[in-house]
Amino acid sequence: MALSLSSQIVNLLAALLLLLAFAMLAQRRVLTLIKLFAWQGAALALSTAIVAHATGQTHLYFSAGLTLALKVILIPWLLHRLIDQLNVRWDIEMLINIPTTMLTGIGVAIFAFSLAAPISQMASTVTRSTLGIALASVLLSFLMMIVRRKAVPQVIGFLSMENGLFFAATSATYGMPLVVELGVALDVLVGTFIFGIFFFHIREQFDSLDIRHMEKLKED
Amino acid sequence: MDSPPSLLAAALLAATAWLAIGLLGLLPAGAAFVRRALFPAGAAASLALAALGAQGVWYPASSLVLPLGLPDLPFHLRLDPLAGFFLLLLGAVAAGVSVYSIGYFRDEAGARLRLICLQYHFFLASMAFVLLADDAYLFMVAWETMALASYFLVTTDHQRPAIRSAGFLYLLVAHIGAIAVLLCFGVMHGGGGDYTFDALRAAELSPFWASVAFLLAFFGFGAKAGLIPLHAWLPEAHPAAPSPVSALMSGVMIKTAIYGMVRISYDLIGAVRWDWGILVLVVGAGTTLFGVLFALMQHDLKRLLAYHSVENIGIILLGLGMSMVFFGFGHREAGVLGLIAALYHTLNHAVFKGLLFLGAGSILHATGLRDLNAMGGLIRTMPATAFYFLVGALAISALPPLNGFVSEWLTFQTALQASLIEHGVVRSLLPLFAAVLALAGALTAMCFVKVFGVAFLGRARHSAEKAHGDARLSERLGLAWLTAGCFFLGLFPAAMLLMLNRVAASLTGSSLSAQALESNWLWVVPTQPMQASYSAIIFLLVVLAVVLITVRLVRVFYHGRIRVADPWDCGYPEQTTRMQDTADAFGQPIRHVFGPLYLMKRHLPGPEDANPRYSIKIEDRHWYWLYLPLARLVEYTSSKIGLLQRGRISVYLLYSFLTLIGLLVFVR
Amino acid sequence: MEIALVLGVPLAGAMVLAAFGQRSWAPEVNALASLGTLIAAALLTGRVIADGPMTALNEQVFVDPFNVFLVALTAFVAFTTALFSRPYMRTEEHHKRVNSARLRLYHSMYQLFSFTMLLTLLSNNVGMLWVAMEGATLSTVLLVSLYRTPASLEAAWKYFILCSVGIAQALFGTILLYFAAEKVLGPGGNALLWTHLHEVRGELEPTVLSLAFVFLLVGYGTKVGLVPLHNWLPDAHAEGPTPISAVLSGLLLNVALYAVVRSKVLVDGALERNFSGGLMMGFGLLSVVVAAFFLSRQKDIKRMFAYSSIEHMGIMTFAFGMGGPVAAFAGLLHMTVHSLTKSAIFFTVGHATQASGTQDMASIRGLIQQSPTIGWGLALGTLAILGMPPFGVFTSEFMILTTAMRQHAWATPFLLLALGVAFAAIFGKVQPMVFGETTAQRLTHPPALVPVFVHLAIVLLLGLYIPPYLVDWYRQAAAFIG
Amino acid sequence: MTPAMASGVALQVLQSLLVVLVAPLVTGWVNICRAWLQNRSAPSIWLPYYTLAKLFHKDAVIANTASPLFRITPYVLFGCMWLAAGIVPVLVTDLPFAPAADIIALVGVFAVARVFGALAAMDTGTSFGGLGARREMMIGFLAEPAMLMTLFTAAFISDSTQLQTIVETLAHREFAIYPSLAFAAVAFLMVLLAENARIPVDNPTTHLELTMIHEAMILEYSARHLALIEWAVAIKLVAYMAIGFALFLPWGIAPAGDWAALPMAFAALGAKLALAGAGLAFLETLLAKMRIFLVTEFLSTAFLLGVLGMLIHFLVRG
Repeated sequence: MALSLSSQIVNLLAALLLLLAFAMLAQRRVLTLIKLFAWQGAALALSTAIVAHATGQTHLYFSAGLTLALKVILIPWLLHRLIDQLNVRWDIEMLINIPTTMLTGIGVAIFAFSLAAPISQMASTVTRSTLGIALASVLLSFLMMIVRRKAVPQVIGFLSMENGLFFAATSATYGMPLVVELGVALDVLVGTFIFGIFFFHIREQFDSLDIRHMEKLKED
Repeated sequence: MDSPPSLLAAALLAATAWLAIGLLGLLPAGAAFVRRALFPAGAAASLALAALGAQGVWYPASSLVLPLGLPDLPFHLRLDPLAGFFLLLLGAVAAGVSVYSIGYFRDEAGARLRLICLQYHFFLASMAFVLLADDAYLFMVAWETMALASYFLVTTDHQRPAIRSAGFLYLLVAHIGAIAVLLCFGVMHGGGGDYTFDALRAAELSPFWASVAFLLAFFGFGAKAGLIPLHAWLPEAHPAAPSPVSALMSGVMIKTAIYGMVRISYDLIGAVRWDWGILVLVVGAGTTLFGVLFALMQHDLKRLLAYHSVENIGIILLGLGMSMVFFGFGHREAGVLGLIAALYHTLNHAVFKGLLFLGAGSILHATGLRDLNAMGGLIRTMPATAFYFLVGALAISALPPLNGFVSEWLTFQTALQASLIEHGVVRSLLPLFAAVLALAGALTAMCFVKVFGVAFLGRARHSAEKAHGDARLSERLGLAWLTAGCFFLGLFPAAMLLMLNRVAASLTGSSLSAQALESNWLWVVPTQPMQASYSAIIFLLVVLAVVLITVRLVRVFYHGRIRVADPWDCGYPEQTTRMQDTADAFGQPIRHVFGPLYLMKRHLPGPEDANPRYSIKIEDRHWYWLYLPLARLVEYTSSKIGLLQRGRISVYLLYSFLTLIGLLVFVR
Repeated sequence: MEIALVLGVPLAGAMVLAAFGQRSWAPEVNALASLGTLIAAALLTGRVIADGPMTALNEQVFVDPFNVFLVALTAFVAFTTALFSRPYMRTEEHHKRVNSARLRLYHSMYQLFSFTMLLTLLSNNVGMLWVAMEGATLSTVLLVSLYRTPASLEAAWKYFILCSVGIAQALFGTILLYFAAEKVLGPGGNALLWTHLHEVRGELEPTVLSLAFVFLLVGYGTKVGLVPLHNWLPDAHAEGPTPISAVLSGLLLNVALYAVVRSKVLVDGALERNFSGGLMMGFGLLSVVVAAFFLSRQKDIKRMFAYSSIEHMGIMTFAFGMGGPVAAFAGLLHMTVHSLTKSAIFFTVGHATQASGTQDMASIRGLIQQSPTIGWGLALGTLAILGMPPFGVFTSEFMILTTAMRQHAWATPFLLLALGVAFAAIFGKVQPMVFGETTAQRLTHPPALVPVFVHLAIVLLLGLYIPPYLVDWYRQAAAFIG
Repeated sequence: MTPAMASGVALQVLQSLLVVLVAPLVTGWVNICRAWLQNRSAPSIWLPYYTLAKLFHKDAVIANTASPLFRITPYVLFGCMWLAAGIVPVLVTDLPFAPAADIIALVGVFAVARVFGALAAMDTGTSFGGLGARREMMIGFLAEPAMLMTLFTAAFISDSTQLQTIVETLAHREFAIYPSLAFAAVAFLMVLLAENARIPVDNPTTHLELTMIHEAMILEYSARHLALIEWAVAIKLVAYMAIGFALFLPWGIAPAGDWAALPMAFAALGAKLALAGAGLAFLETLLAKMRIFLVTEFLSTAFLLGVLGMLIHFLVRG
């Protein structure tokens, strides 16, 4: 009974995750984007915690806490500070207009579901049906990285891709072994720092974070 | 008498001796050491190798496996009559060239000379290993090492851009050829077994795959031999190298390609087909005519000689092709005759072309000239060189009683066996190729009358006076050695015929007719005495006798007073040396007859030209229909592919995304 | 024990150099640490040859013929590269291209990089393998942008984004792998241990594994530089400092390919049809051909050799894709000779670019005149990488081509075409740089060319004679790859 | 030495000497015929001998630019022609020396003579020498293969390249029309005209520099050298005629070791030579000297005819 309840909640959160992914794909303002990212992290942490509670996998609590600390608090805060220091509160331009992006996104999501369906059948976990959602959100953030034209949103896309991956880990397999989780988390953290450093370098070189300035190296 | 394996071991030793000598060249010793010690040592090794090769022809094949090479394919070596014959060729020519080099490299700087010595001896050794190799891997290694060493020798004077581009073109064509050869081995292999030649011999090929293998080999080795249209590198690269190296490249290296063709088609594939023969004949005929006609247009002596190498490779192919045709139709005796003719011409060309290139080298050394139009009257300043060069010129012009004549005579005799063939068309084709050969011979004679006449005879044109003396002693020794070769091969063909018959027999299992073999040393009888025979000795003796009698009679009848005067000026008082025929002038009738063949850029002086100059530039059409288009094709493709990478990161991400999606779709 | 050393020494080196990396003796320390790693790796190798595969640190790391051979190779090239980077970085400092702070970063990151690579090779845990691989990316990305020029920043950014995204896919693949393994091995750490996975690979769920392999291939393939995922590679190679280009080409690509091959082994166990092999052959062939055509349009010397690396990784991928003892043997051999040759080339290229003050090939001329060793090193190295006998590259290419002719005749024309085009392109550009009148001037610090000629000598040796112990070493590894 | 052998040698020597001695006579005969045909008063038939004798008694003048080659050449030319005369069966077929050189070698001999002649011409370094040498080689490179082709036609018919065998087979078999031989005959005639510097290719009597070929080559020669060359030229003419007889009218040549047939052979030879000489003179009177560059076309026609003859041989047979 509890299982079914928790699984329902997890499914709900999964839906929320996907929704947020779409929202981020559509979002124009960078600050909102960061907020959405934080919310996504929160949803992820919550679902992880619930799975932990439901299955009694204690190490998932760590993972949940880790997610909370990193994805909900630390990284968004870092990004905020960066935005302030670089003072780049511009609106985000897309390479493709939003409706097209959304349509592509929906297509991608459906593809992900159909891809994940056969696997979900054989999953033994309470949360199997969420694997498709995880894959969908991964691909959606991939799409987002493709269409964004500024450095910061691209990074946020990357981070939300990580969210999707974590969600896949927890939903499909009650989480990876702890050591791996920690390692991944460490990588994400370091990665974010390095991204931060990069923002400054790029800024000082091109006095803008528009990645279209970075198309010099090519075959001509 | 020693047993065969030790023969092979000794040959291996000689080859490694070359390697060792090359490495010794790296010692920080003076140039004198390199010239006085290393090159003579190399010559000694060459002689040893020649002797061993000559022995090897008469022994059954022997093989050896070295603990080197690939784990499951160690180096296999084998000395059979064919390899022995080519080793003889290599050693004999290399001996002369090495001796010659002692004097030729006298004013090279130490460091440079050491490098040359290294590359030179590695070049020789790699050729020896090409001939000894008995598995695909060792063969390829030796083959490419040969290309590499010769490439570095060609680019010795790399400061000159022309030489750099020549070297590049050479190595590129060589490498593409090598790739084709490698592919050919793969095709012959056709599954199962490993890549030893024995395994390749054993492999059963369907006619189709056999033909594919042959075509690949023909292409690959043709690239090295300089068949049209793959010849373009040859007249660039051979002249670029120092003259001894040019002699080796033209004399020996391109022969390794002939070796490869014979080895693969007669030995490894085995069943020769007549339509291959037709292909070889057609290409050979084209190469022959092309080579000689372009040689006639040259005024750079070494380029001219290089074009003649192209021509002679064509002549060799004519013999080879006829042999293939006859074998294909099952007339084995005639086939053997053709093979013998081809191999004989291979040897002859090695000798006289080596001789000619060395002669050119001596001229270059004495006068600093390669342009015929600047030479003239050299016979006075360098009589010895003139004599040796004249012998070479007569030999390559296929004049009796020298060696060039014998092999072309044999080729003609092969063509005259055409009546044996039942297939009407083919039967009437062969004489045509004989006609081509006859035409080429006459043209060659014309070309070398031009060369010798313009370079050595007449009066010195402008800058040729600063010729300081004749060739050095060691140079003369080298020249004399090869000259002796021309005479020997021309005067005692019967002995060579027996040797080559042995080679052919070991390859094809059949040999010449009994009458042909029982003919003694004096006579050459290809088939039957009634049909044809030739005796160079008697021929020479009679000519000498007749000439001497004439001289004697004239002496008897005549008081022998001689007055020396200026040549008759035909009433034009001011005769300048510029009024002599230049090389270009000599080619004029040919340009008139074969005009469409050439791409000519002529510059004629105007009527009121103070200092009139006539200049003409002949270009090879192949550049414009083959080489440049190919280059452009690659350029175009790469420019199109370059569009993949325009520097936009989003696009790159898109690539990854699409790859991922595509694969996922593919998986489902 | 040795394992701990192999991993510990570079880590410690990284720590020390993080503290003192700007000192004048830092390069020596760097070289020393690498030497220590090399010694440890040698000991480890001896141990493995002596008593076979082993695991340690409660199975988190393990050693078998396959990875120990790569460990040895990695340690060796890392050491020689450290030797080369001494005079190189000094000259860079002298040219004011780097300041002391960046030198510190450089040195510590160099050690960290070798640590992460070794960890990748040694870790038995597929998850840790992923972590270490990402760590390798993170530790090099700042080195690529060491010069802080716009170009280098751009290159580093592309490198970072593309590799991180790619490797994220690999993580998803790993998760799927875990997902499949869990049902066989039960939840918990063991399900990600490669040794265990290898034992039960027959029972793993095929559909999941095929999906997983796609993600892993795309993920790690991005780091291998397979076309069309290769776009970061030429930029990163061209813009980073040359020692880094050397280790990127010589080592990191190998390590990534190692990861791909590891996954292939598992998938082949689960799937009957040669699914993974087909994919790898396809990618390999595509990379070879496309890279060959890219080669002919390069102007920047390091960029050109980067493309040549793509070409050769393609050849290896093709070889491993074909599978079978000979092909796998050839693939391993090609890994060895390629990393040795390519790093040697990058050493000479580094000195050449410093000597003539540019990476533009059109303005590098006559190296042989200025410094015969550099000139000959570049010429011979180039000929070696182009597959000219008697160098070892030809050996492996010979085996690969002949095997391909037997098993996949359709592929050989493409390979040969690519080889021909690549030859024309590279050699046509290198020859004028080596020969002719020179534009280069003397270097401020004597170049370290011993590594170059050591590498080339080894490659030459491998072309003529492969020592028996190396042979059965390769054989074991090949048998193991299957 | 067997008697057969001895007789063979004797005949060999006899024939060679005969050809050498008769050659100038033939030249004289041709000149006479031509004079008659052109309504000129004919010179004595012995004129060529007088000329030779006169030349032999003059002082030789050698250009100071000449090399030894210049002085050797006349002897080589003479020797080669004499040799040729020895090979071709004129009177008898069993010539012990003939097997040493078949038709290909025969062509080779003529080539040697041509090459040395050309070289000697270039030796003195005058503009005329080069001009002559160039034109001579130009004729040669077409005439030589044409000659070879005609010979090959006969060789294919008789399946041998030995002239004596050819004569045997052609002469002593029932008379048959060979279309291939007809082609060959025409080709051979053209080659003969060209090789012996006759009209329409060259004019032996002129010294007009625009047209002369052979004369330009020997411009520098005088006295005994000139004499030898002239003599060699005469022999060459006879040798060519003899080859023609051997190939196309082989009747009357004495078979092996048959002394009785010898007088007959003499008679036949005399008749043939007289006819041939007259015919040559007739041709030379009819035809006009052609422009130098038409010569190449003339000779390539000859070459073509030779090749055609060979092909027809096979096509008719096959």
